Amino acid sequence: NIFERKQEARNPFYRVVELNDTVDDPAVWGKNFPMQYDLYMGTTDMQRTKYGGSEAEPRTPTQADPRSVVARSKLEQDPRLKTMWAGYAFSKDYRERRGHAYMLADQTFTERQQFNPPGACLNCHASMVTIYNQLGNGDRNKGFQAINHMKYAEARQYAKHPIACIDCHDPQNMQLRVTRPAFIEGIKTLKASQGVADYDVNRYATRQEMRSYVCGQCHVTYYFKPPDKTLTFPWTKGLTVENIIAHLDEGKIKEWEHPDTGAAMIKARHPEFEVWNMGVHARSGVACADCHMPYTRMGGLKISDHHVNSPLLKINRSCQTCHHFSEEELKARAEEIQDRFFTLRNTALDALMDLIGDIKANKNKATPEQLAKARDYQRHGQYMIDFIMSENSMGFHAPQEAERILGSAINQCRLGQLALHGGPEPSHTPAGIAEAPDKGALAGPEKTNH
Amino acid sequence: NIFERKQEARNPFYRVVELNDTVDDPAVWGKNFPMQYDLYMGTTDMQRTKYGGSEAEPRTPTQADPRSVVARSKLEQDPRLKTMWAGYAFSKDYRERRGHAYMLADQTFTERQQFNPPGACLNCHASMVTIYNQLGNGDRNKGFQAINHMKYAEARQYAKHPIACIDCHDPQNMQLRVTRPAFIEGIKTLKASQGVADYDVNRYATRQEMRSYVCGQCHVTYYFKPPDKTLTFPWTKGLTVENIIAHLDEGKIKEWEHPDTGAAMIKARHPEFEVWNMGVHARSGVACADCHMPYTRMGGLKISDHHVNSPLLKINRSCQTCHHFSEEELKARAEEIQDRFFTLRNTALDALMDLIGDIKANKNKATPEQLAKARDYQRHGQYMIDFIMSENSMGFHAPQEAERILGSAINQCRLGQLALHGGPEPSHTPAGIAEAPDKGALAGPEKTNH
Amino acid sequence: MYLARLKLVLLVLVGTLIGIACYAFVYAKGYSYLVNDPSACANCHAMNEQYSGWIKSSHHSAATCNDCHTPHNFLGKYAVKASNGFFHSFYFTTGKYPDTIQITKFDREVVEGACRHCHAAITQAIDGNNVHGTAEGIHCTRCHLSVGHSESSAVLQLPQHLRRIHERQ
Ligand code: HEC
Ligand code: HEC
Ligand code: HEC
Ligand code: HEC
Ligand code: HEC
Ligand code: HEC
Ligand code: HEC
Ligand code: HEC
Ligand code: HEC
Ligand code: HEC
Ligand code: HEC
Ligand code: HEC
Ligand code: HEC
Ligand code: HEC
Ligand SMILES: [Ca+2]
Ligand SMILES: [Ca+2]
Repeated sequence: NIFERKQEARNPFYRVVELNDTVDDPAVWGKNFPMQYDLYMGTTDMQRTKYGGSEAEPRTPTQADPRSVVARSKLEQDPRLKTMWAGYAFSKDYRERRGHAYMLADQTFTERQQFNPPGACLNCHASMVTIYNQLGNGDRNKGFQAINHMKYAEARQYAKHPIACIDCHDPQNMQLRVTRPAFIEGIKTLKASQGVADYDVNRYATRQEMRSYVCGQCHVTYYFKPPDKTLTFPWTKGLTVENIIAHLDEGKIKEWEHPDTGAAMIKARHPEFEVWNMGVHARSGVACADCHMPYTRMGGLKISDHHVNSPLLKINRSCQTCHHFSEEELKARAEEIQDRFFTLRNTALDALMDLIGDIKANKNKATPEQLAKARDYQRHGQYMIDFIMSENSMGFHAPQEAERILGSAINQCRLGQLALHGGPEPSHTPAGIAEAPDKGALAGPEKTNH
Repeated sequence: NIFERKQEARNPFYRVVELNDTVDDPAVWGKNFPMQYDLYMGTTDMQRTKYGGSEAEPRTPTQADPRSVVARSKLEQDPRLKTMWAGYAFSKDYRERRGHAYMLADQTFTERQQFNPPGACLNCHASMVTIYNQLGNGDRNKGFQAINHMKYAEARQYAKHPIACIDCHDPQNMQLRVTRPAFIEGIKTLKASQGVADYDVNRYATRQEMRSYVCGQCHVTYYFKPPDKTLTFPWTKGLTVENIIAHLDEGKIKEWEHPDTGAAMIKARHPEFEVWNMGVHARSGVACADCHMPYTRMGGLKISDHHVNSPLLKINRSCQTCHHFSEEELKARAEEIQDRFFTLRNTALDALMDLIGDIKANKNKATPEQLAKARDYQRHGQYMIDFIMSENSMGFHAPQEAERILGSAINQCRLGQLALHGGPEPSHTPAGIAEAPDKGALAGPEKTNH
Repeated sequence: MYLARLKLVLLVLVGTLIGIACYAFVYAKGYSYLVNDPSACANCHAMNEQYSGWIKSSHHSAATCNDCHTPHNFLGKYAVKASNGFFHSFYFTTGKYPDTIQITKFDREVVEGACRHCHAAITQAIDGNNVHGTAEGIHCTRCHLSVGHSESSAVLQLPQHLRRIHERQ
């Protein structure tokens, strides 16, 4: 159509170097796109906000771990997390996330490595396109399978860069693309659950959707599906925490046994994509990139800020494009939402600590039935808290849904205790009093009239 | 300022009749402002929305109650409410609110009258200005005291109209004014708690604030302060539910004893103003009137829609003046928030039913200490649920805060049960883990720095 | 019998449609005379909000109503006039229009085209690759809704009395 022809005409492509799917070094891509490259390199910066950003913690490098700076330990900030994840890798070492530049090093040197994780870990911490092609002889899916089956140490040898241009862009025309088989499969099963068959994200997604999907390749919760540890997104029933728990229960997934309680546990991880989906921003078609990669003027052009970090560190270009309130006011709004979340999050963690302590104390006194019930409540209540707590916006991405999840989790934890102490069967809202519909549907641009 | 001059211009003043503080009949004011009068008369309409609006329920008039149409009974819709308020007037008769035109009749004929309420009730259900002046010989405050001390039946004889023009407007210049001593006093104590001394609402409030304050005279929670049953708004510590409970506890307020449990109870009532204050709309300076009385074109003029009702019945004039989304989409957004609230509200009511049942069942088995604890949890947990449930927007006015309140209430109810069944002392978030600051501060325009 | 009535109804329907269409055509012609004279748009008090907003807008000295509201390629010009013409004539024939006027989907695309027509230079980098989804790629107005008229934000078209307190600091 006319418009696209216009585009070709004015596409500012200084082909200094020829790019293709064998070029993984961002520095080479940077020759064609020096501004984006400079910004991308900025993700090494560390500056904190009230709940986010990143704080540099100096450490003395060792043979085993050469890092001279790390992010703050979440475990030291809130010791309750150690009890929550007792017996699991996360109780050893769990830090605040920081810039993309660190993803490969932080994964390589985390003390969680002592639990020798699978090669599947690498999918979200390294530039993978060339690795997939190499291991699968051009077939990315084959390469993906190969990585999943390796041990981490073995897989790690192939990794040269953290996420790079090639992981988000098509070298031919720079358009966004999804390169991670786990997301391609995950969004397919999700769409299927909504009645859309054979969804091919790289073919059908709108440009605006791609501005979030590229992030959704990693900023999601996941598990390694037995028997072959395939990296999997549990989206077959939808994206709400209830949908995801249902999926994991159906698969009888057990990631570890809680030593204090004997409960069969599951672990949630950074579901930014899922939670963002439940918020009014997603519903209004506001993409991850709109806030985390806002446009910035450079020379005579506006380009996307490839220094991906907290939007509260660039409110004027992020929030203020859409919200005409002062920077202070917008920061205050975000923090009010986060404070409100943080309060109930603490109440929920207290309830969880009480449940774990209670089961531990009554292991021998309580009947097997009572214990079974209490453990079930822990499995589910803890997952809900974990889900919304390991989501990294401190409630901002979906303020109301975040509190709803905590409220429901608190109920679970306390019911678990009641089961141990011979409390009565919990009652249920009488039929006839309408139930609110499921929120599993994927929100986003297509839902709005923009 | 510009805007007000615009208003004047837009509202040519045809002085057909002379207005002053002795003219309470809206029909007379209507001679000067026929359009506002016609709209005002429209509050007799009854049309429902998913959770709001009003549904007309036909009934056969009786000698005692001549009403041929009433609003739906909330007690019949959700029988749990009868258990919640057992022993109190609200368990007898509690219906959905409807248009302003019905306020006087609905109060006169509610079965709650069997508990012979005080004259203080009248303050929010009738046109009071002339009554205050008459009983106080021109001193409204005196008149207010007089009404408070009467029995309802006696006070009722003075009432001729439901809320009328004179209650919100100054007859000289039609500017908004606060006429209710209870609000004048309430907002004064609130501002004092924020360090603002001697706040006189009619002198210092901005015009935009008045567009909410006139509503805040009635759409607030209240209690009749002993010994003389003065109508009082419990705002001395702030507007959050925690602030209000603290106020009532300090005053050792006990409105009734719950027959099933023996707990000393307090009742929350329609805190639309308090809850609206916790939401982002208030924070953005959006007033009650902006949504419930949006401008509407009549003839060549833009006037305020005096047919006060659910904004979801006039989305184009209300929401779309600010939000560029389709009517369907905006309705869907409001309902998504309401559905999410309704789900957790049901979980909370279940928890409360369990607590009440549990105390009742263990009255004789449990120790006095256990019972005392459990009753305290009921007093507080139930008040929180009551507060956010008797707020009439089904969570819309402050979506995140509404869920936070429910989450915290669920915790209280379950802890009450645990106290009965010998559960351990609840643990508390370790010091050092930052606490979120109190939210008592009055939000709204002045909080935002414009 | 029933069929007969149905036919009648259909005939009437078609009749009115043609009527409106013709009216729209005529109106569209008239409409084109208004081009580039904003005060002409403001002849209608229905357009007052936008007109007074435009006076204060960043584009007052840059673009007139029709620079944004009629397409910049020949093809579309005809269509949009018919469309606007329809709405405008619809207004004249019925006298009814919403209290808060909403732009039509079609005219929103027209506006999008207008932005790009003038801002090709600065947006070429971000607008270069639009293979995904709709041809026009991302909507400028998602972030710059208020450039034409009013100081309100992308998200909001705040009414006058709120705009004053909501200006960007
Ligand atoms: C409307 C704006 C907005 C959108 C859209 C948005 N975010 Fe955020 N995000 C924020 C804010 C605000 C924070 C909190 C930052 C802070 O506390 O400093 C945040 C926090 C985060 C963090 C933690 C950042 C840190 O400083 O450690 C991550 C990771 C994140 N978002 C990823 C995403 C992803 C992935 C998406 C899309 C699926 C997304 N965000 C969509 C505004 C947004
Ligand atoms: C290949 C996987 C991957 C993709 C794709 C990805 N991220 Fe990340 N992201 C990470 C990892 C891993 C970290 C944590 C790095 C660390 O802590 O060492 C991270 C960290 C972040 C942070 C925290 C930065 C800080 O300063 O604390 C933000 C914000 C973020 N990502 C947003 C996004 C957005 C927005 C997108 C899409 C435009 C995106 N990410 C795409 C894996 C990814
Ligand atoms: C589906 C994508 C994905 C997979 C698979 C994944 N990560 Fe991450 N990882 C992320 C994202 C996104 C972040 C940043 C958000 C956060 O820190 O919560 C992150 C952060 C981290 C961090 C820094 C913060 C922290 O937790 O201390 C470490 C270390 C880490 N991952 C290790 C691992 C290990 C080990 C594995 C395999 C067992 C793994 N990751 C698998 C996406 C992934
Ligand atoms: C985490 C994902 C991610 C990575 C990694 C990434 N980009 Fe981008 N890039 C984006 C997004 C999102 C956009 C916006 C695309 C759109 O709106 O269609 C973008 C846009 C661009 C554009 C179009 C112009 C603009 O700025 O909007 C260029 C050129 C570009 N990136 C170059 C690069 C280069 C060079 C690198 C490596 C140094 C890189 N990108 C790495 C996500 C990424
Ligand atoms: C591209 C547009 C866009 C950007 C960028 C954006 N927002 Fe929004 N924001 C919206 C829309 C649309 C809504 C929905 C309400 C509405 O229609 O006004 C919204 C709603 C909100 C709300 C109320 C809803 C809620 O979740 O509580 C807050 C608070 C908010 N935004 C803050 C922010 C902050 C802080 C940032 C930057 C980190 C930001 N927004 C970035 C468009 C945006
Ligand atoms: C941003 C718009 C907005 C603002 C501001 C607002 N409301 Fe509402 N209000 C609503 C919506 C939406 C509902 C839900 C109506 C429904 O469910 O049909 C509602 C419901 C109500 C109801 C119940 C109406 C019914 O249909 O039964 C009352 C009473 C009410 N609001 C009073 C107030 C008061 C008093 C204020 C100011 C203190 C206020 N509202 C501020 C939008 C608003
Ligand atoms: C004098 C007290 C008083 C004032 C002042 C007042 N209200 Fe009301 N309002 C009531 C009462 C009482 C009812 C319930 C009437 C009934 O159910 O019979 C009510 C009902 C309503 C309803 C429900 C209507 C429906 O259709 O269900 C809305 C909405 C409402 N008020 C909004 C407002 C707004 C907005 C303002 C300020 C502009 C306001 N009220 C001022 C006492 C008041
Ligand atoms: C501070 C103001 C205020 C006072 C005092 C007050 N009301 Fe109301 N009343 C309202 C408002 C506002 C509504 C509409 C909102 C609602 O229904 O929750 C209402 C609604 C009602 C309704 C209709 C809905 C229902 O509850 O069935 C009745 C009946 C009623 N009040 C009776 C009374 C009685 C009896 C008293 C005295 C014991 C009283 N009111 C005191 C403000 C007040
Ligand atoms: C529940 C409170 C309330 C009642 C009762 C009420 N009004 Fe109003 N009225 C308002 C509010 C709020 C405004 C908007 C004022 C502003 O924006 O400053 C208003 C505005 C007006 C205006 C200014 C022009 C306009 O429409 O904005 C006139 C004239 C008016 N009212 C007349 C009346 C008449 C006549 C009656 C009785 C039939 C009446 N009002 C009853 C609340 C009320
Ligand atoms: C006078 C302006 C105005 C009116 C009228 C208005 N809003 Fe808003 N709305 C806002 C502002 C300002 C925000 C805060 C976010 C932002 O800055 O865009 C907001 C936020 C929202 C949000 C997201 C925040 C939240 O609470 O979840 C929703 C949903 C929303 N509005 C729906 C509505 C609906 C439905 C109506 C009509 C009943 C309405 N609004 C009427 C100005 C308005
Ligand atoms: C004779 C009165 C009148 C004149 C002159 C007029 N308009 Fe309008 N316009 C209206 C009315 C009435 C509506 C609302 C129609 C509806 O939404 O039903 C409207 C709607 C619109 C819309 C939104 C609906 C749509 O079609 O997308 C646009 C855009 C618009 N006018 C632009 C203009 C421009 C540009 C001019 C001058 C070239 C102009 N108008 C001249 C009365 C007028
Ligand atoms: C007829 C040509 C023309 C059209 C059409 C046009 N612009 Fe502009 N625009 C300009 C000129 C010239 C300026 C510089 C004006 C100035 O700075 O005073 C400008 C300034 C701007 C600015 C910077 C000032 C501001 O408001 O922040 C933005 C952003 C902008 N335009 C976006 C848009 C968008 C979005 C559209 C479509 C809705 C659009 N323009 C349509 C010519 C145009
Ligand atoms: C996701 C939000 C977003 C979208 C979509 C967007 N812009 Fe912008 N635009 C911005 C931001 C943010 C800036 C300011 C960048 C800066 O100041 O560093 C900007 C700046 C501009 C400027 C320069 C303003 C000045 O002060 O000189 C123009 C012109 C402009 N945009 C036009 C457009 C056009 C045309 C489109 C559609 C093709 C568009 N924008 C799409 C966010 C957006
Ligand atoms: C710089 C570009 C620009 C100029 C100049 C401009 N408009 Fe607009 N107009 C827009 C945009 C953008 C929208 C909103 C589109 C949307 O809602 O997505 C709009 C919407 C409208 C609407 C629909 C109602 C509304 O306010 O959203 C009307 C009517 C309208 N314009 C009339 C006019 C008139 C009359 C003039 C001249 C006085 C004018 N416009 C000048 C860009 C412009
Ligand atoms: Ca961080
Ligand atoms: Ca109602």
